[in-house]
Amino acid sequence: MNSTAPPPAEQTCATATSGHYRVIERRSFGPYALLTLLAPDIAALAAPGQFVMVALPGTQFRLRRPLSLHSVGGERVRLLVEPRGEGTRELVELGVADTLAVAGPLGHGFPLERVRAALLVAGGIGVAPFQFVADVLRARGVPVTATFGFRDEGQARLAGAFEIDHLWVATDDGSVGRHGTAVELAREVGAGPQASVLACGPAPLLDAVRTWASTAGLSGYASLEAHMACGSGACHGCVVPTREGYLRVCVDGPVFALDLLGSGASTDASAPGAGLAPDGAKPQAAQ
Amino acid sequence: MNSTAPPPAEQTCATATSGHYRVIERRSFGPYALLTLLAPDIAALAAPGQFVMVALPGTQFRLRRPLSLHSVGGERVRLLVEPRGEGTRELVELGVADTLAVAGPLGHGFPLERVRAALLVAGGIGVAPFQFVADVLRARGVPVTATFGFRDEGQARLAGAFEIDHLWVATDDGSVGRHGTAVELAREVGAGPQASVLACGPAPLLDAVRTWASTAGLSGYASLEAHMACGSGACHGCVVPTREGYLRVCVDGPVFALDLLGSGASTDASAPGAGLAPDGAKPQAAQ
Amino acid sequence: MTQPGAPVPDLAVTLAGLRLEHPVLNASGTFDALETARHYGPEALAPFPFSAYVPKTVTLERRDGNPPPRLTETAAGMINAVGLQNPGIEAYLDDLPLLAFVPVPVLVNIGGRRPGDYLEVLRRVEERLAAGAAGSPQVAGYELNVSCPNVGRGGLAVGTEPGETEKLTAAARALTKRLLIVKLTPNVTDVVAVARAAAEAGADALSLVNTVRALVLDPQTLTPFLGNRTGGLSGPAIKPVALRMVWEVAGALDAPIIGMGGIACGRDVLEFVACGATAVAVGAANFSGPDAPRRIVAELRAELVGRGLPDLAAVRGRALV
Amino acid sequence: MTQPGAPVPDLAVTLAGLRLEHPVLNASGTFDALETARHYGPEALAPFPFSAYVPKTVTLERRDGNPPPRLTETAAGMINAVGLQNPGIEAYLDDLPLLAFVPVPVLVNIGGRRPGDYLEVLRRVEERLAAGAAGSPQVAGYELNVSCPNVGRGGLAVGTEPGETEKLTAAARALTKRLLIVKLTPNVTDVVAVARAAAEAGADALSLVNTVRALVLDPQTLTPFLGNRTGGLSGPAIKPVALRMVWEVAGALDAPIIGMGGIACGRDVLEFVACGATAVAVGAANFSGPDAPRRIVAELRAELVGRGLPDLAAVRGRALV
Ligand SMILES: Cc1cc2nc3c(=O)[nH]c(=O)nc-3n(C[C@H](O)[C@H](O)[C@H](O)COP(=O)(O)OP(=O)(O)OC[C@H]3O[C@@H](n4cnc5c(N)ncnc54)[C@H](O)[C@@H]3O)c2cc1C
Ligand SMILES: Cc1cc2nc3c(=O)[nH]c(=O)nc-3n(C[C@H](O)[C@H](O)[C@H](O)COP(=O)(O)OP(=O)(O)OC[C@H]3O[C@@H](n4cnc5c(N)ncnc54)[C@H](O)[C@@H]3O)c2cc1C
Ligand SMILES: Cc1cc2nc3c(=O)[nH]c(=O)nc-3n(C[C@H](O)[C@H](O)[C@H](O)COP(=O)(O)O)c2cc1C
Ligand SMILES: Cc1cc2nc3c(=O)[nH]c(=O)nc-3n(C[C@H](O)[C@H](O)[C@H](O)COP(=O)(O)O)c2cc1C
Ligand code: FES
Ligand code: FES
Repeated sequence: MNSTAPPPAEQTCATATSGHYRVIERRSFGPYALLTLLAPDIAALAAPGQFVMVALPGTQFRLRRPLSLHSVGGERVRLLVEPRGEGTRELVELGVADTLAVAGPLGHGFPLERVRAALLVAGGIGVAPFQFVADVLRARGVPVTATFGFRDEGQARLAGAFEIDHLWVATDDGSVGRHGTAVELAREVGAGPQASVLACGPAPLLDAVRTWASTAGLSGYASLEAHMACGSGACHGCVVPTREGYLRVCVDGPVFALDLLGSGASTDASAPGAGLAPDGAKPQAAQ
Repeated sequence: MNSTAPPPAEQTCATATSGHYRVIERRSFGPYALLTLLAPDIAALAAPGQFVMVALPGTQFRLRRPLSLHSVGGERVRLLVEPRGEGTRELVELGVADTLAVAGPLGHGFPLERVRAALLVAGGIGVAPFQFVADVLRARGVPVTATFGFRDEGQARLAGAFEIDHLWVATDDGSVGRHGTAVELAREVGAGPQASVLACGPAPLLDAVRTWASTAGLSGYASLEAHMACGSGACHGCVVPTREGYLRVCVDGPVFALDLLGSGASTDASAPGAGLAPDGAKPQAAQ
Repeated sequence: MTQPGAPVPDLAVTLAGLRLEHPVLNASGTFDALETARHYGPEALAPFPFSAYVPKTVTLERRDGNPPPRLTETAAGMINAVGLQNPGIEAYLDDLPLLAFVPVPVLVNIGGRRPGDYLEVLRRVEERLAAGAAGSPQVAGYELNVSCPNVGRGGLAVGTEPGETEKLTAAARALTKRLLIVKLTPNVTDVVAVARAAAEAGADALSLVNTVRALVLDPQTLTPFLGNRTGGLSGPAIKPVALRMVWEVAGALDAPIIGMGGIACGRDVLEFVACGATAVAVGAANFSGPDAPRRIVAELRAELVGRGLPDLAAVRGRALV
Repeated sequence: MTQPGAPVPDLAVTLAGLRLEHPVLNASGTFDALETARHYGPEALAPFPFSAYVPKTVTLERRDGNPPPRLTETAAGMINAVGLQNPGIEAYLDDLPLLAFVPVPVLVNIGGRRPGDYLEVLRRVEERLAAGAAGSPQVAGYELNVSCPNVGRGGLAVGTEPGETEKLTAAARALTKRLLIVKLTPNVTDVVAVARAAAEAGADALSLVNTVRALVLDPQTLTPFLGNRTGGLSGPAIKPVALRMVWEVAGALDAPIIGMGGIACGRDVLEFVACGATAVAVGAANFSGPDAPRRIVAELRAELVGRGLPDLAAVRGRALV
């Protein structure tokens, strides 16, 4: 057996890496934490909208947690974490000098090459990937408008983790910014007929974005969530129903074209749990 | 249903309590930790040789760890912990201000009322309960001699956690104190024909103590170990074979008269794992 | 969590005619009312933390139990092979008056090495109760632990065979008018078949599950750690398996179910109820300390409040889709 | 841990005539060589971390798999109901040359909705290999995943019935001279009976265990979380159950065993070998990251060094007492 036979040519270049990285800075925004990791190899490979798989500290068996790259600068990557369940609660409590086992960057991010103007529409922790997106677009001189929606004042603290020139905020209870949702805000603010809509957030938000974009004739992309095991295409555990059948969020996504998520996409619609996006984002709704 | 009917008279007085207690001091002796908890109610009920059940921090399911009371003073109880497996490794890493869920004191300790002179023979972490024993005997003016055996210099650091007037140390490799075992040392040092031998440690040590005491015509007691679940007599999980059949270490012990642990005690000697003390202490040997 | 003015949810359930103040029983072998009172004092039992009390399994003859070691921890669980250590039914009955202080119904859990032994035990309990033993607790019924190795069938537990389960249940049914509960083993290909056999033979309710057969090695010697070699796995590790079995049985039969296996918090109770259980039992979680059952009941109440639910009926069977 | 001058232990094993550099295979469905190379680069596979490669189950027809959600975490484990999503045997064979770079034997894992499907898949693989497909990997044999619901028997898996297992194994045996492995399900009353049926019908080796049937609820809605409702439990939670089954089968039969279920470290490998396994497979632990298999093999080597053991034969079957 020749254990050094090379894999096929298409696979000779790693797109991700895995290792232990140190937390070198930690900022709080209410209950949310922005962790900066010194991770030069991940930073070098990363693109906006990609994510990493983060192993939780400790020796018990737990699946790694998928987290978006909030932003990347030099040798640093930032993660913005919402304490939802036990795992993310442990992550927000990490401090400077703690280390994390992380694999990434993974997945297909937002295809920004042909974006001429961008409208970022996000809700809750769905805002996480958009600093990176905005940074890359700004560097290219592309105009960016962001509309972020939050539940209330507490959740709106998340906006503090962002530096985006045209950032608008709405809250469900009106306590901060406009009274309403990110999509209502986006509809109001607008971004011209050329704008690409880039969205991330809970299922109802993506649903509303999809409806609005299609009636407004806008094209765009949405980043989805799914429970993951491998994070790299092996287990087929993270699929969502699309017009092209079940696709894996971890490698075929997490970013999908909005029109891929339309109705009639499910290949097995009669089965329980089947359905269309935003049902495809059901795992998130389930949290 | 009258849910306040009192239990029988014999049970109207609690011998143990359970609650959350704060670590108010922590000392290291090599890898070992001496934790002082502020636990007035446990301290008030405690007797030497008793133990507590300590819940490990975190939310995963784990059995509580039985730990001897190293000593008790005022409202404080001290625990001397050896990092053996994962659980005790977490315990030695606790710091001041951490809190622990603890139940105790539990079990029957050393019956010291009629002790006129004491020879404490212990090996390894088996030394843990003997500060409390020595303190109580000293207060009563009973002469105490202690012979502690350790593997090597590293383990002999445990001796630093003790203040006992006549404390002799031996190590298996001769690096500290006498070259040899605690029992060899005890045989040499002696304590007069009236002395009670009080022992705690790994199976071979207890075995040697039992043999020596019976040939020397000394009576005494040994504290045994067993894996425990309830710690209070309910589950019958912690039994050891004795001349009186299987007895529960948690409530019938952990301290047993040496002559209860003699041969011919097992009720089911043909079965695998059955046998006599020090086989009764097999769980310890298994670690 | 309680909203000002929000009604306190009603936790009461009725298990095959037996009214219980809340759904949480203790699992046999994991809680001892006398020992708890002895160590932690009467406050620990007033109010009594469980809504019914299931003592550990009693057999016809005295049993010394398995050689030690008898238990250890596993990932998110524990394994035990206590081997039904108990003093035998006569001594058990002699001591029964000690339980007179227990203010909740008692369910006598019975084991045996052959079907006839179960029946003999049951007969003797009935006899003693008929004789009107003074100061006895309220014995409301029986739980037949059919997971015990059956010497007559090469060690195969009664509960692994629908036919044997049916015969034993029918015979027990003929001996008592009290609540008859059959406690099923999860170590079977088809739990519904065994459950159906028990229900059709007259069981009033089914308990599930008992422990899952398992093996743990001594990490040093690499030989079986337990004196009995194999043992029974319990605790949160098995919760998804227990939940599946409760869900399957509740989906197939009408018999009331006492669900158990890894219950460690109020949410777990709610999940078993959603899978069709009428009541539940807490086993391994008792080993996290004497406060566990009260905490679990309090959490259950908080779950109902948090969800705006008036009672458990609002949840029961919700997962049976 | 290596003593200066201490000999490096030999991890090689021979599984029913197939020599493997070490005992650690991947469990089907939990590792994909192509995807790993694609993401983590060729270094991640040079040297190849597993001693044989088991791709995920292939079926006769293309399968879309179960509706999502397909997996989540449980206490010390995980549950999945992927539903054997795969492109069907024809596309699978067309892609087989892509695996030519895999430097270890490949074991084709086969599933099916009826026994005939397994056989047809096996026949097509043999056919394609006989045609000498250029650049194919070294297909050393087959692993029959007999845990799939069998439509012909009301969804009962072949592997729950000794008779069905025997028939399928014998028929498969007649079709190939390559290694024939039958992968058993733990969801049975008597795993030895099924194992014996497979061994007597000509299986060269047995894999055990597949996942344990289980149910997880959505904590908010209290309805089944997985799209398929029930799923399979794996990971450390089930290790004591898997170990028990390997131990039982190894104690009763001579067939070589590939042990799996919750293996997460080198010590775990040693424990399965002590229970009689010749090789092992790592499943859920792959999800702790791409380094998991190498870490496990390194830990296994360190365990042997630390115990002064020259090879795995020194441990194999030690727990069979
Ligand atoms: C591509 C992607 C990017 C994400 N980016 C971010 C981010 O930048 N910041 C952030 O705070 N969160 C992000 N999430 C969500 C985050 O992964 C979950 O909140 C987290 O996994 C929950 O873990 P827990 O232990 O707190 O919750 P638990 O509910 O205890 O987790 C139990 C199991 O379910 C999984 N799970 C639970 N909720 C989700 C979810 N919404 N999505 C995926 N898996 C879930 C967990 O990973 C774990 O396996 C992202 C998810 C995906 C798929
Ligand atoms: C009455 C009594 C008093 C003790 N006093 C002390 C003390 O004062 N200081 C101290 O350091 N240790 C003491 N021990 C031993 C201590 O309980 C074990 O070292 C500890 O439980 C090991 O836990 P772990 O997580 O480190 O090891 P692991 O091996 O990971 O534990 C796995 C499981 O086995 C049990 N276990 C493992 N070894 C033992 C053992 N030797 N005895 C009992 N259970 C065990 C654990 O409690 C746990 O349930 C005492 C034991 C008993 C029975
Ligand atoms: C230490 C221990 C002893 C047990 N003894 C008995 C018993 O005597 N009779 C019985 O029917 N079940 C017995 N069981 C099984 C439990 O009652 C229960 O069915 C099982 O443990 C699953 O619940 P759990 O996961 O909450 O522990 C015992 C379980 C444990 C852990
Ligand atoms: C996500 C996932 C997918 C699986 N897919 C398959 C499969 O396609 N075929 C198969 O035979 N077993 C499959 N299994 C079962 C594993 O191969 C293995 O038998 C089981 O998970 C126990 O091992 P573990 O505890 O190490 O995961 C799968 C398991 C998981 C977790
Ligand atoms: S998480 Fe495994 S394929 Fe996506
Ligand atoms: S630990 Fe339960 S009886 Fe001793």
